[in-house]
Amino acid sequence: MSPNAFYLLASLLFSIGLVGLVSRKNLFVLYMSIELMLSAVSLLLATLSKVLGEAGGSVISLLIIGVIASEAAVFLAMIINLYRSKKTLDSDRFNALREGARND
Amino acid sequence: MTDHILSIIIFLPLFTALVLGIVRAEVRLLKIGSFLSSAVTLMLVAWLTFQFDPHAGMQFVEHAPWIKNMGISYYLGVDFLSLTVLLLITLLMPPLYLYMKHEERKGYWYNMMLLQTGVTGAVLSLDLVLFYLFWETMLLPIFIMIGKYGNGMHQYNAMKIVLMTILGSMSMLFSILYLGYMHYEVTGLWSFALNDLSQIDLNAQTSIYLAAGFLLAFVIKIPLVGFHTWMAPAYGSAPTPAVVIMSSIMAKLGVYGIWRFGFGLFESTLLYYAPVIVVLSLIGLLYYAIRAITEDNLRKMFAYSSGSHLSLIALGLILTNIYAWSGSLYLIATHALASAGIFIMIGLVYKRFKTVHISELGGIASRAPKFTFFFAFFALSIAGLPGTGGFVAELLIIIGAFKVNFWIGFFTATTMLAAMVYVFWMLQRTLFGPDNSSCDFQDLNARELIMLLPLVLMLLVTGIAPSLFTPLFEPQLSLFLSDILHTLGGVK
Amino acid sequence: MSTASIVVAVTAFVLGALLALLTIPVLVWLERRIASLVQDRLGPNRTNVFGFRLGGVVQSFADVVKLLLKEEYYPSHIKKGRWLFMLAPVITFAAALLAFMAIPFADTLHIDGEALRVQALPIDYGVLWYLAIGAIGVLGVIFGGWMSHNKYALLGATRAGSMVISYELPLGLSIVSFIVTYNTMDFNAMVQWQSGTFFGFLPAWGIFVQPLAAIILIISLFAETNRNPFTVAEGESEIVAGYMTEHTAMKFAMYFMGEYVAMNTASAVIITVIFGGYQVPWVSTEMMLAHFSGFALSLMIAIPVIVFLLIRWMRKNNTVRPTVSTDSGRNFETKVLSIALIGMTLLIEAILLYLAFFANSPLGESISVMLFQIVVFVVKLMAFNIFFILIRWTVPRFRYDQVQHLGWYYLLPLALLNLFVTALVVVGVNS
Amino acid sequence: MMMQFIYALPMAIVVLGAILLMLLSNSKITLNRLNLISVAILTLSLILQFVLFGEKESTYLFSSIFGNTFILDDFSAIFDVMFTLGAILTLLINNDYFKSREYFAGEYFSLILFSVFGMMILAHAHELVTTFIGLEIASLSIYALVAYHKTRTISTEAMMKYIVLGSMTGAFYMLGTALIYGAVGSTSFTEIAAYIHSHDLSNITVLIVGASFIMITIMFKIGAVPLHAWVLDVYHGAPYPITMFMASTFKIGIFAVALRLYLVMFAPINSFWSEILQVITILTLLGGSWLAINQTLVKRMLASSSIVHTGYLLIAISSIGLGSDLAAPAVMFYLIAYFLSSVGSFGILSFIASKKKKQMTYDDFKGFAQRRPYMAIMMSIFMLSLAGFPSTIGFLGKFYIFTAAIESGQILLAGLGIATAFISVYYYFKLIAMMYFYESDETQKKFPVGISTVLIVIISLIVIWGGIGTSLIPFVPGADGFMNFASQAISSLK
Amino acid sequence: MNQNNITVIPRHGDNFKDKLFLPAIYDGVKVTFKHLFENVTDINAVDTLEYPEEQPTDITSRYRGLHRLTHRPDDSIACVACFMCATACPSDCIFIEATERDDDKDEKMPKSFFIDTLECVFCGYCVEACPCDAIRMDTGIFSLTGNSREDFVMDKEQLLSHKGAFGEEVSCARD
Amino acid sequence: MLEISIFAILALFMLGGSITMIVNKQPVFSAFGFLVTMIGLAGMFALLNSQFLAIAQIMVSVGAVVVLSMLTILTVNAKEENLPKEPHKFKWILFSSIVVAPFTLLVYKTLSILPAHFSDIGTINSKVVGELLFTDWVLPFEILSILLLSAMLGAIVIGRDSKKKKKKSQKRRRL
Repeated sequence: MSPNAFYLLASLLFSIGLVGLVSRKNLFVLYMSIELMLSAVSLLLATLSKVLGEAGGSVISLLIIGVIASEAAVFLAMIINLYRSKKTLDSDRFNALREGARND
Repeated sequence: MTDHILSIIIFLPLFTALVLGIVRAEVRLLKIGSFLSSAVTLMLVAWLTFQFDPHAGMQFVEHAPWIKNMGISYYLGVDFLSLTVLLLITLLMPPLYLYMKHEERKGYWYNMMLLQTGVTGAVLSLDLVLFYLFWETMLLPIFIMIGKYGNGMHQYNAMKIVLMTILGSMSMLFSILYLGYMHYEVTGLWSFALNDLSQIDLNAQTSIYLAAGFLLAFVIKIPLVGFHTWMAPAYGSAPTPAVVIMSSIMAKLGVYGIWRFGFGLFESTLLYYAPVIVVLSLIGLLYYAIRAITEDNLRKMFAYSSGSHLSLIALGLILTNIYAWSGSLYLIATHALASAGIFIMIGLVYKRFKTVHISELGGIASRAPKFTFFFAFFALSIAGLPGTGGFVAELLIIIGAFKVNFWIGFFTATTMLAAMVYVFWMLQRTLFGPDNSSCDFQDLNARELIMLLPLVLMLLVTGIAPSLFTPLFEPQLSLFLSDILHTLGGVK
Repeated sequence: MSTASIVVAVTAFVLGALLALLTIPVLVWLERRIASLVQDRLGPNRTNVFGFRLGGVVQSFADVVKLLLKEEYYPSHIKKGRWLFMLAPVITFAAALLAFMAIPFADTLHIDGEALRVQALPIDYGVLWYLAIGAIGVLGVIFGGWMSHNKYALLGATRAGSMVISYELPLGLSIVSFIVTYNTMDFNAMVQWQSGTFFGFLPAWGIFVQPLAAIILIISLFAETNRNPFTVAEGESEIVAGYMTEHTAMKFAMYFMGEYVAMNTASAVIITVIFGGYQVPWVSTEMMLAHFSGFALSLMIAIPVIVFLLIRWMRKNNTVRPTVSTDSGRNFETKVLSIALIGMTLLIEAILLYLAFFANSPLGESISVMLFQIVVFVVKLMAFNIFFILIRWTVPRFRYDQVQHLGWYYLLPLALLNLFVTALVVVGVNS
Repeated sequence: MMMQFIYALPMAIVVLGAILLMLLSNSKITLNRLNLISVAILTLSLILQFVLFGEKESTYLFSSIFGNTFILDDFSAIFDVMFTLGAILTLLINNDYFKSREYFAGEYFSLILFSVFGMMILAHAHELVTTFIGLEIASLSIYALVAYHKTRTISTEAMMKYIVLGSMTGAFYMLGTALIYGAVGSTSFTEIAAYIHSHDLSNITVLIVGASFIMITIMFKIGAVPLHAWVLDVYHGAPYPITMFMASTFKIGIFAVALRLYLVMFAPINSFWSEILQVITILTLLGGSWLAINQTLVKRMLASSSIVHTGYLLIAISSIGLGSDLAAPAVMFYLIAYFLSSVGSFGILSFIASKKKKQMTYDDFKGFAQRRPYMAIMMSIFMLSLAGFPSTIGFLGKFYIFTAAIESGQILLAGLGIATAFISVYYYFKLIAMMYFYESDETQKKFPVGISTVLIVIISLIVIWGGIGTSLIPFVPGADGFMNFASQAISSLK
Repeated sequence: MNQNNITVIPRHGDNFKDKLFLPAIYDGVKVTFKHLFENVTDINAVDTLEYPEEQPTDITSRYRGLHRLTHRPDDSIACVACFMCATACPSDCIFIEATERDDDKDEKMPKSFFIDTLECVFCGYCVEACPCDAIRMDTGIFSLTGNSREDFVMDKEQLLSHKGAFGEEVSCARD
Repeated sequence: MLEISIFAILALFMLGGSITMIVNKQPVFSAFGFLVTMIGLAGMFALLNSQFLAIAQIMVSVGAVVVLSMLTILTVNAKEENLPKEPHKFKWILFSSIVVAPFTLLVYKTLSILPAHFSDIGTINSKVVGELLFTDWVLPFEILSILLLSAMLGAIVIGRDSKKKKKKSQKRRRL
């Protein structure tokens, strides 16, 4: 079977992640979209690894999985913190940063 | 000592300021220190003048590598042109310090010393980057002095002068960089020294653009009409010493820059801009004269007056004949002295009346004869009273103008009359009009006399015996001029 | 793919499925009977089919039938996503079931030079498989708890999730210690490693080689399977029934069965990793195959003895007291079972006799060894399940914060320390 | 082998120190002590770096183990020094700041050390995935530091904006890496460079697309204009010490990797991006200036001006692609200059802010010269340096960059740079004007001689000395010396 | 004073062994396993009742079984409808309607007396509260069955019909 | 054929899961979509002969990331009114899809320049991956651990409830 199908799938997944990132306001969806983008890259790398006949791509995939996990930790802690402060998951509601915000 | 005399002259005030600043000196000490530094500088310059050889070019040259990999060097030297301005600076500083005697704000004194270093350095440096450094450095004290110690909309005006001046100097920076790169491209070596850069052949187009960069900086500094919007507000709100420095020295540095760097680097290319400058100068002469006539504020009035005279100097400079050039150089010196005197006088008026508006003054003559005399003397020497240096200089320029073109000469001459008009009218209104001041007017005291007398003397000497000074610059000036006219070739 | 391999694969798969699924009722029964016996009660022992009650196992089947036939209903406040509410228990159950599939029931079978794994899922990194699939199980709990829209369910799900996260780490680390020690990620290879001896006389079981890691592994697995003393996720005294408060009938049964399958899997993992799996102590597969006749002979002696004792125990205990009038056919059951047992014994004896002394069939020998190992495995499995149950009826439940505290402050550093020391020793020994 | 261990030691000290501090963070040790410990760790590392500086040819560390993933050369060494120094200065200058805020806890130091380690990886990595992980280490630590004041809404909000966009660009980076991997079959810089050498520009489309994705990430992280939206908000929302750390140190870290990529990996084809870079540069310069003019908060002004400085650096980077020899050292020099000036200016800002509980506006600086004359002088020095006023190191930085631009023929870009430098005079001098031109009600305060102020004084002296200093004094690098460092660093890149 | 009388009992769980838990668990398992082993080897030794067939024989007189209303020695109802029991009842399961007494022994008697045994918690407070010893819980009935909820609401007649299991048939209060 | 059908099924699951993820209002359904996608991805890895990667994907992405996200969802426990109101959600998604489509095409077209057939590399099992990890990729692998450490520290710093800090000293409860 041809790797093109995998390429297409990976680029579709990456784009779906991108779409989610730019069109949604829910913090959780933003977070998952980013993870999805990275996962798509990891799929791409695994495919390339098989195409090139070299296991290095799989290893990079594995490393990316680790990166995904670490990003998840920080991201989720942040979501909890944000929710604690404003009781909302709407990223647009966090708009205090502007010229006038002077309290330290 | 002789090897590094120029460095000493430049850095002595700065050094004094640093030492005094680090020990957090008292104001008294500060006053004494700054005066002493300026006095020592004056003596050094006097000694230098006596050692000066009018027939040689650059003298007392100091050359040391500074930033090697860009070929930037610490390159100082003095010739007739810089000596003139250097003399002016050092002559003016001690009277100014005397004038400031009652000033208790420390920053004032530090700024003055820093300013002296800046202007001296700019005059003496022969490396373009070094020149740029000093050129910008002298802006800083002016910025602080106007902004901090000025009056009126001083904060705004300080910002304005800085921005306009830096606009010019940035364009100059670009030209400097490009010149340096051209040198690198031609010779494979980086250099920013004036004499290295003047030797590279630029094509006409590039040369024109680069010259524009330099000219913009100098023209703003002078300022020619069109680039003058910072002038009146800055003069109006600056404290007296700053005004004196601005009108007597910094504005002259613009002309000096055209002379030294404009003609030095681009020679005939600069004449491409001659029509523009001539037109601007002539318009300036007229415009400034008219503004001076209608102006009520004494400071602004003499600001316009000095604008008018600087236009005259610039005009003389661009006409490139020996009369005009000698006149310009002469006028640089005499006008500097005269304007220093008149601005100090205005400062004294302000100290006594707390106003500088003509409409609020009057009847001084009846109460303060010495004051009246000095005021009138300086005002008239600005207007070109025969017997003062200003008359000789203006006459030379007018002759030069007539040599080039009748109409240019005519306009120049007519504007001289305008100067007479506003000076006399001003004098009539301030000194002799009805006495509408309520406060008690003090006549000049001994300290003020001491600080004004040298200026008066110098003006008289330059006016009565110009032949004492012409040998100092005549030979090199004509050489310089013939150089330029030679490269000019057939260009008219 | 030879026929033999297909047969073995299918058999192993069926066996795996049976061991996972059929043990559920048995375990439920065991739980109840042991609980009652520990507490000096009798427990369920009356439900029967034609007089056969098998000590009460039939009760569990009756329960399953009841749960299956119960009316499905959903809490009315679950408006959207009922499918997920329903799917959640399935996730838990399926994950638990899948996790069991990587356990080897017997040693690799060598038929015609082909090595066949007696493992439902013949993969060579079963440890990772178990860890990976085991992690999915909790997702069912979390989804179910969230979808219930109920505060008790939510709390239970949160507790379950956080507990899994905090105990996955010591579990993984202790397993890594074993991986380092055994130098393999394959369950079967682990068992083979354990067939030797340690210090000359101890069986080289993980519990002797790595006592600390073994204890951490057991504790973490207790927590992973939500068994006492870690039943905080469904602590009845605090949060009703935890995440399954709103789940009824078959949905509840899925969770319930999933829990028992998970427990079964956990004991399978424990015995595989630290109790020598299907091995009998001191006796390796090779040894049994090499001295098959001796092996057969000892079995031929042992089986009748065991059967005799079993029958005697049954006769003594499968009775009712004189005060109780309803016999419900217990004597009949004893009789039938005894006959069946004796018949089976005779059959086995005959087969063993034939294999040991008359036929020279390596295939038959290895198959019989395999069957013996499966039996050993099941026995060990049941023993450990009983241990699980005993612990449940011995130890009280920890408080939630204590659970977290134990996991993070004691087990994790200990597991790390153990891993560190293990690595040092292994590197030191190997170099 | 022994030597290799010593080479690895500076980084090892940092990362072990980070772990040590993490373990100590919840103990009863006071913050002051922790600060001292972390500074001691960093200083130890710094001393080692100095000892080892200039000794090494560019070698691969433990090439038998790590392969070609980790390179040691003067380029990375100079960056290491800057990172360590930046962290030390951040810690010491803000000593007062975190003592006056109760939300600071022990983890702060550990996170700073972790991010320093990440940046060091960035400077040393010779392989795309290692670079990415180093970038993530630095970024994640800084995300956490940005939101360090958890109860303040704008702080967490800043982190949200930063992390969402940062992670997204991280994904783009990895996509680019994947494409490059697909084309080359390896992610090592050396192999990629070799691949590019051996192929035509028309045959490496995949690689170029991948590299462009990587460039997007870098452009984002340095805050080039189409991707600059986060800069102001994040700098604004972060606590002052973190803003200082980000603006001075982290930004330089990104340039470390950008330069290495550009100068080593894509060296043969780096003219390919010149036009795009020019467009981005123009946007960055103009956009940054526009933003900077319109700010009233000093922090936001400095943030937007850092965008403008990015623009200057981009001028030089596109000059590299167009074949200027001077450009690469110019970038290095400018980085040093910018590092010193921004450390100083942000340092003073956070020093002042440690006494106040609000964001500083221009108006808050009114009469500052009267209250704290020495501080005002030093702030002016830093402002002048940032504005590129001659006699400061900032001027020389701009001087080199514009010369490089002219050298590469980008005369219009140089002109634009000069024009924006002119604009920058406005907003920098505005602060000086605020400090000096207004009277203050408060009386003059005594100059507090502490570690923070002494360091600020030293930095300001270096800023001046770097602008006018000669090499007359032995062992003290003057304006020339810094440039020599820069050239040495660039020439060690291979 | 009497400080010497104060004995300090050491807190448990502070020494290493207690912190380790495993010995404690071992001890616990030992106990449970002993029970398990004994009961498995001899099922008849399990000390339990196989309830429907075997009935409890050890119900004591203090056992709180189902309620009953007592009689006076003259066979009239002892209750005087004073509402004491209903007031004392924590689960409000006693419902009394009083009426004038028809036998002149006292002023009042219950017209109806209901106890909802599904509500009742068998606490015995009503017995304690009764001033006339009119309600008792000594019937020894521990298991109550019925086909509907109504079956569990005991009325006056049912309550009166119950017999005490331990003698003392009549109210001991008066007469 | 078998491979293709497995691929088709998995791809459908993944795409469906990811679309579910970005479309749903409730984060819990998004998380479920994400879960499906992740498991599908693991399947894809297995299909690409990277068994070890597949297992690692399930262990980390599902076992850690999804569980952690779900746990966060549980902790946050956002009510309907606390979720963002996105009245034009679908319009936005449609719009951005149109914007992103050329990007997708770019990536895909670029990728299809690469060789369009698999090489027979064999199974990338744990042995292969392990050997590579400890030879060529040891540095990234090592610093990945530091990344995880710093991320953990960062998460603790951000996520910890600052109000409880004062009680820290007295909180050391014994187990």
